[in-house]
Amino acid sequence: MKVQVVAFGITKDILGSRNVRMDLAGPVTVGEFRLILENRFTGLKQLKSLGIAINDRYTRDSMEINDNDEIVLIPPVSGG
Amino acid sequence: MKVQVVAFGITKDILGSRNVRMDLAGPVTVGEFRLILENRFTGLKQLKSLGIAINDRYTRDSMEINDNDEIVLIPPVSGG
Amino acid sequence: MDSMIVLTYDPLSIDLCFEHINKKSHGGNCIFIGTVRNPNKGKAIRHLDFESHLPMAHRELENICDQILSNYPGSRIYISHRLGQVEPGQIVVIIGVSGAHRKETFENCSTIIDTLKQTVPIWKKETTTDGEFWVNAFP
Amino acid sequence: MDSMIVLTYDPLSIDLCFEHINKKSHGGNCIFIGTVRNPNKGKAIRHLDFESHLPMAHRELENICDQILSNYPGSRIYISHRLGQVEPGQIVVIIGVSGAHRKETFENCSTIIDTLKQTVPIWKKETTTDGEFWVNAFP
Repeated sequence: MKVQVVAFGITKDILGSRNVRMDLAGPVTVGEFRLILENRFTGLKQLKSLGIAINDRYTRDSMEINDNDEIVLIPPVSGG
Repeated sequence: MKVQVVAFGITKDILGSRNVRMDLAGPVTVGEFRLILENRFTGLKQLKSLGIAINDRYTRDSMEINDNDEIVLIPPVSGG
Repeated sequence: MDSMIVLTYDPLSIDLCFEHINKKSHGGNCIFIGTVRNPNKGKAIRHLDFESHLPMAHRELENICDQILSNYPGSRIYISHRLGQVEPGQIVVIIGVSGAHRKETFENCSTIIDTLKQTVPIWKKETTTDGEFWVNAFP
Repeated sequence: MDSMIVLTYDPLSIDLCFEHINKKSHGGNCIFIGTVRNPNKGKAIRHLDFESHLPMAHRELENICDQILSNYPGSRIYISHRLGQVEPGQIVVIIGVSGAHRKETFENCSTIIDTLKQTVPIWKKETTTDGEFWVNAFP
């Protein structure tokens, strides 16, 4: 299963790129995906929070990720 | 004793003029002056309030009016 | 100069307000703009006329500014009020406050317009399709 | 159109904000303007950089507007946020709200900027004399 990860703010610096293509083995929930990501990019563990949106919608950790989903990483926002 | 009365807002309409020169017999307090004024210009009695300033300072009713004072009539304000 | 007060027969300028209050050490700027509403309370407004006793109005507005500057030193304040005839949609009053923290700029801006309406010797006459009325004169 | 949202790399305009919110049936207009503060929390700021995930930011800002418009029908709302590099003293954000009653314009304007800071996917990087820092990223 292939997904496209889009990283904003500090997560772009941690991943080293705005867009990262990842292969996931079998069905994965958002919560499981966050752990996979934090193991590969350990800097993510230090963030105050890390929201994950799929296809531009906020998610819950129990949601399933599907093939070809676009996964957006949302570190703590700081607009204004 | 002569005083200059300066009327703003609706009090100008009631007095018929911005500036009215008045002769007062003997020493008069602000409170007494208000009664004199309301008897001469009865429309003043209907106002929600009527502040009186002397030489551009707000007054209390017990204050004495002096010869040549400039007396400013302050009907309810409505700026903004 | 931390506060500026403008009472004028000319159109008011939001840009001048922002120019006065914007300060590099401040992040927050709150501006209130009051315009001539039409209709107002069911009446069709042709125009408003404002008059003021200028020396007392200036002094009262300075008092309002001093009060806020003593509680929030370093704030910048701009107060302007239009005089004479003002048409529907035009600006009557602009109040601008800047400060280090945005909460206080909202509060101070709101306090200034509330106090201005209650204490500053400015009077408004409404000309409506029914005639002329001094606002707030009667109980 | 009762609400307008502008996310742009160009300088923001207070005049455009007022033009959008000013309405003859409204007397009160509250505008909040956030600028780049320097120094900020003791650090000398060279500039800020803002980035946003635009589709989600637009949707989140529309939600904020819809929420207010459902409680205060007929209000007008203007929200603009600068993206890219912004220098000290320049405008980062403009929030404008007009309505029939001034109290509600202050409250709604304040609510919008509070909510924007908490929920809208916009990120700010500070470039100071000590280096670059993503604001608010760490506990």
